[in-house]
Amino acid sequence: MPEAVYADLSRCIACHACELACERENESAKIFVQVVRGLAAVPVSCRQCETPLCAAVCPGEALNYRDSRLEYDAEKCTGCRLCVLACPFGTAELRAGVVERCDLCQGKEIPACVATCPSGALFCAEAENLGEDIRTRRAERIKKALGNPEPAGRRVNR
Amino acid sequence: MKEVMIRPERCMGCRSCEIACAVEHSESKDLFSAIGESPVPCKRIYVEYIPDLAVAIPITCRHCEDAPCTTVCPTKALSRDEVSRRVIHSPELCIGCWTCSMVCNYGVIGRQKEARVAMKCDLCPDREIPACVEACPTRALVYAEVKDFSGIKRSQAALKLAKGMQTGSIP
Amino acid sequence: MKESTRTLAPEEEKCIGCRACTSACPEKLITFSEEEKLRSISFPANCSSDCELCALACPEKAISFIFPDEGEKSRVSLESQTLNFELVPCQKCGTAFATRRELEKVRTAISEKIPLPSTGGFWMELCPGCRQAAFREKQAKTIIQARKF
Amino acid sequence: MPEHPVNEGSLCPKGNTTLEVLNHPDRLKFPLRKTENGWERIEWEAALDLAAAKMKGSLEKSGPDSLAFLGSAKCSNEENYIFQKIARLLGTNNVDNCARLCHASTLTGLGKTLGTGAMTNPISDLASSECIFVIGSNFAENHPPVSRQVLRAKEKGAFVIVADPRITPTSWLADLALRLKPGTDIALLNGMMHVIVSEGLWDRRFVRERTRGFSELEQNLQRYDPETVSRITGIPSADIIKAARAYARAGTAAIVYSMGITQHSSGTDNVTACADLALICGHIGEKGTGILPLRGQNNVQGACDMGALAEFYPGYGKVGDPEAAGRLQTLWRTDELSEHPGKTATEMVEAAGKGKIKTLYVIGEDPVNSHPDSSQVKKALENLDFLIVQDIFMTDTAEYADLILPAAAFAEKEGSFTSTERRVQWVEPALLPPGEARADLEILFGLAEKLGLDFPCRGAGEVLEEISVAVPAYGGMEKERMKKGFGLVWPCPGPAHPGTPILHTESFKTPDGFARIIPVEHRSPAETPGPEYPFLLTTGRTVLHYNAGSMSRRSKSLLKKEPELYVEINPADARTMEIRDGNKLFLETRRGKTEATARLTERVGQGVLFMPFHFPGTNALTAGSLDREAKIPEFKVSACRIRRY
Repeated sequence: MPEAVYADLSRCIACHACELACERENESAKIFVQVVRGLAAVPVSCRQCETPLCAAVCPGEALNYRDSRLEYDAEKCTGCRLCVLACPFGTAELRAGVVERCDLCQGKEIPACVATCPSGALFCAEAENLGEDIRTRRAERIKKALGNPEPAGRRVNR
Repeated sequence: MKEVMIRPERCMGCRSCEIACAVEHSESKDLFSAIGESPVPCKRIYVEYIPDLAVAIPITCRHCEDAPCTTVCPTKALSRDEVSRRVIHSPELCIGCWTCSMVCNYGVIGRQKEARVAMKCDLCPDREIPACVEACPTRALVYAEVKDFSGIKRSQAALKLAKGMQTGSIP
Repeated sequence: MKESTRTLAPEEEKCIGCRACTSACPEKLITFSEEEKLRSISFPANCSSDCELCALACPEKAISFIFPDEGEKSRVSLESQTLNFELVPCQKCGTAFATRRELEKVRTAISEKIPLPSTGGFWMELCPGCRQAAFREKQAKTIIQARKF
Repeated sequence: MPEHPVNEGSLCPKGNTTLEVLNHPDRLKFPLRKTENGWERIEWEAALDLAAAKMKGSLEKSGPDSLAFLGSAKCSNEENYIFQKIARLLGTNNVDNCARLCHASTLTGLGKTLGTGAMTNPISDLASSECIFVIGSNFAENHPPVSRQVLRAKEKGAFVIVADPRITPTSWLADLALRLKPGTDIALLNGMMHVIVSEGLWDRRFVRERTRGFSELEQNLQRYDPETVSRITGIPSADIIKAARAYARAGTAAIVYSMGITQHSSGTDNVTACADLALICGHIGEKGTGILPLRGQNNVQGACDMGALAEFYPGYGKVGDPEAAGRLQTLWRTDELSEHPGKTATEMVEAAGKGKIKTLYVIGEDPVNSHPDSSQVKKALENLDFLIVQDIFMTDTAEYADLILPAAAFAEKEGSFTSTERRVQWVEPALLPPGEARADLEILFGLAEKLGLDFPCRGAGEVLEEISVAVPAYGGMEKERMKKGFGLVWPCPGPAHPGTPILHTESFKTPDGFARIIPVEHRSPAETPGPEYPFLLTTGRTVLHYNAGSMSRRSKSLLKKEPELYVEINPADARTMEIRDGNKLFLETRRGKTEATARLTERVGQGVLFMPFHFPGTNALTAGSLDREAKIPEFKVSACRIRRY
């Protein structure tokens, strides 16, 4: 099942812990947080696309989409940088002739960025289940709006 | 534009809308043949059951005016149809990056397993009334313009008030 | 085949200026330089080693070798060859980030996968950094709306 | 560790780069003595002899009060306990720690109202609050894992109010953001209480059965109607009313505050006002309620509990109280303890400047950068006869030292630490200290021996046993017990006691068990902007650095992201002064001047400047005006002028 790191933007607090955790585990950060107009922070990392455009342009078959996973073979990579130019999100980088992108910390139970996120904004999930939480929360809110308003003060009559 | 409006107080959680939706988006458009189809037909409306409150509420695409999903889609696979004002999805342009799903405020963008692309309510372009609305036994789903829907609610409120005046007690 | 010299023949029409060959060459004989709006790649006239790494790395198969004894002396150039490529500036920050040909190549390859409009995706005109920023800006839009203080 | 009750396995950026700091080549590895030709490496034995000789020298020549001890809230409980024990056995109460600079007003403010100057509820309790009122705290940047609990509460529908002069990532999480003028917290709190009392939203039963002093408060509040308060604070009166109603009506509501409340010349009063608000609404003593002052270092709470304070013995027995002194005298087998309170951290520096203090022993502190008015601090340090600095890095303060003792960092020694929520946890060494660096405890015991003090060198575990006798709240703290789970929460008076996560459930720790509601008045900060110094400068933290920065400024990856001192300025102000983003600015207050890079942002309001205090320079500007009771300096408000460089 394809998984990716997603962010609940309403929770991100721009602390950069994910970047530093990634740097610690993978030498260079592959997730990038920035504050937009002083009002919101958005972490951006590889989206683990299911029709990866980076692989579509790879001439040497170094990037391959197999079994719901993008595989990278550094041996076959020629460093032509076409993948970097194809990525709509600007999250693939070529450093010292090697394509660097988030590989979800292979070999670890959960990616370092997700494990470290203090506010719980980052989560690793399968695309199918993405909407579930949000739908439940919506439903709960609608239900609350429907119900009787809560009493105006719990202790007025004490 | 007409939208699928929800009257959650009427929903009894029978999930008829979900089934009707999946069947409508199948090859055969028939429940019994649809079950065996590949790709498996998928629903685009979701009845959310809240165990703590013991209620069910259907949630479906609101076709937002300023839809976040269309803003973030890099390939314009999700876009607003200028004529019908619906938020439509073109699977051939979808690269499966799931950013739309991440930013959707209702969580109603699903994944089509076999094609590995996004999937969402299209308001049944081949039908006059969307399948879910037609299938709803309690009329919890209404296919109407926003202003008409408000009209329906107003008349209901008026009716309640009128009844109360007759019996002398306010409900 | 042990040849002492052979000539490198890059084909200007095919080459897109991606620099794969520059990093592939074990002896760093192929070099590149960038000026404001121009990327130049210099190929040596001759190279003595018998590897073919540059030719293998080339995504466009634009490099071939000519051996003098093959009787094609007319095509042999004895001087080093420099190819120039126009660089495209990022629409947002203005940094020249790729050659026009590279982008064309990417556009074509993507179009085979998904039917993009002829202009390509919006991101084609932006450098990777600005793509990230643009993407971020779009994602943040709804959150910012909710946070107007 | 995902199962840890506080952070649930998450780490903030500083935590993620700890190894970079611990393994830094700049770590101090050998004892150093200052000579005419610079630093000279000496043996431990010689270093301790020298320190002891100098201390004895001052003691004999100028009396015990010419010695001063500045402890560290980054050191363990055991180390702080032995540190203050050495000071007190030498006959002085001149022992203090950096809590003086961050949460001294919490001790006094909450002490006189609730009886205990500590966080009333654990952090995880926030998740079950229905309303969270955050004032003067930017926990999203300073205590990132706290935001996890606040978000959890929000998910359940909690209403979050954030009062802060700046728009911070904490305000992003708010349902209602109150942007008040710096230094007007009491006006806001009184204004909210005015609304609560006049609308009858206060908890009559709680006030009647558990508190004293409501009628005085009621009278005092009359002047603070929303319109007046709105004029003082700059917050629309409708928002004040909204906040008051939300807080009072919620079933459970918590107040979270930090240095935005405490670091004022009215710090104690600010804290008192917070306590009053919680008390009249009865939001105390239950899960999801309470007052949560968030501390800034790993062991601020512990250092205070251990009595590394000028006016308190271990366990908060007041200096001068014969009963408290008597208990210690029996335990320490001594018959002399100084009866008059010692000098606080800020007063020590002042006294050093006047020549009253001859020898200063500083552990893990950097007063040159962390105290207000740096130039005065530097002068004072130069004026000392002998300065001993025990640290892990060559700090700006260490440059003034005569003797430097290299210490082990937290991961290289064992001991117990008390977190902000009173959770005492045992730490085992994971790494070896670099070079000849030693654990602080070992150094202190070595020094005590040289000083001829009568206590044998022991392990941290044995010191903890003594602490459990000296500090009643630590009575049941045992090394093995703490290691089993995730520590114990004090008060834990006996070995079978499970610990007390929530304080004040039945009665308050005051002599009669009733909480005190104490009315307080709004006062203007000691310094307000005027024609000469038109801007109001406030200071604080950023997410990427830690306190005076001696550690975090040594992490390459942190420094890459936040390399230098900057000052935030509102774009409208910048426009009139023709300042652009990235310009070098020249800042000047009545005390000093410094340079910083301009950062144009709407995060600060007009007329307000913000600077982080992690870089040398910021505290050259700040004022030394102190709170009367807590002696905490007013870091948060200074009048300032700027010009382009």
